[in-house]
Amino acid sequence: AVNVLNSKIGIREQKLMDEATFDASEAVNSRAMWWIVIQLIVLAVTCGWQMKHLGKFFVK
Amino acid sequence: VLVEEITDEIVDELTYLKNEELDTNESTNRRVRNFSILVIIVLSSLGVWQVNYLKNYFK
Amino acid sequence: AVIDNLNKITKTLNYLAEWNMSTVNSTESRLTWLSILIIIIIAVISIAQVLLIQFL
Amino acid sequence: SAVLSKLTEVKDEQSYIVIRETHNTAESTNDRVKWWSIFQLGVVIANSLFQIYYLR
Repeated sequence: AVNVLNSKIGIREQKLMDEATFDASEAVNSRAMWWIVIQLIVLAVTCGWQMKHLGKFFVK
Repeated sequence: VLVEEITDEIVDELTYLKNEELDTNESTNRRVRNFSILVIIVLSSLGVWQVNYLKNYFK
Repeated sequence: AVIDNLNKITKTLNYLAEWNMSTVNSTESRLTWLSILIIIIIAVISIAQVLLIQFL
Repeated sequence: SAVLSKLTEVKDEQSYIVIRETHNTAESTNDRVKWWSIFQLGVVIANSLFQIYYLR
């Protein structure tokens, strides 16, 4: 009545521990880089726009 | 000749696994916030400084 | 011999409440929203700068 | 037949959990956030200095 132990170990909770979703980490990992790259692109674009616009403005 | 030793080993392994205490995540979380705030502050102050500097320069 | 270690294992497994996940999710949403915020700020600042200089 | 020893599978699974716990990902994210943010700050500062230089 080892049987009790058997049912206890049937812990085998481990299968639930489906860690796979915790994908989240990898998503954050790649996004951490991409968001900053996007920010820098936006920065470069606005910088270019500013210069061009001001140049035109001064000429006008 | 009742597994007991194996379960002992599992317990040891789990204790090792627990030492999870993977601080790293929280530090990342804080860093994202702090750096973003820093970037915003730097952006704003640089923006103000640029305009001021240009004004003085033109004058 | 009758191992009943198993209780310890069960407790530790239950403790290993990983549900870390919410920190990571929060990091992700922070990353997204703060980045969008920064992009908006970049745009606003640059437009404001141009307008200010034109005004000068 | 009851004598459990087969299930005590748990140990194997445990060792796989240790291997997966690669989840290096967290540290890499942490480092990325740090270095990319520093890089971003550098670019932001360089950008505004360049603007001034360009206009002058």
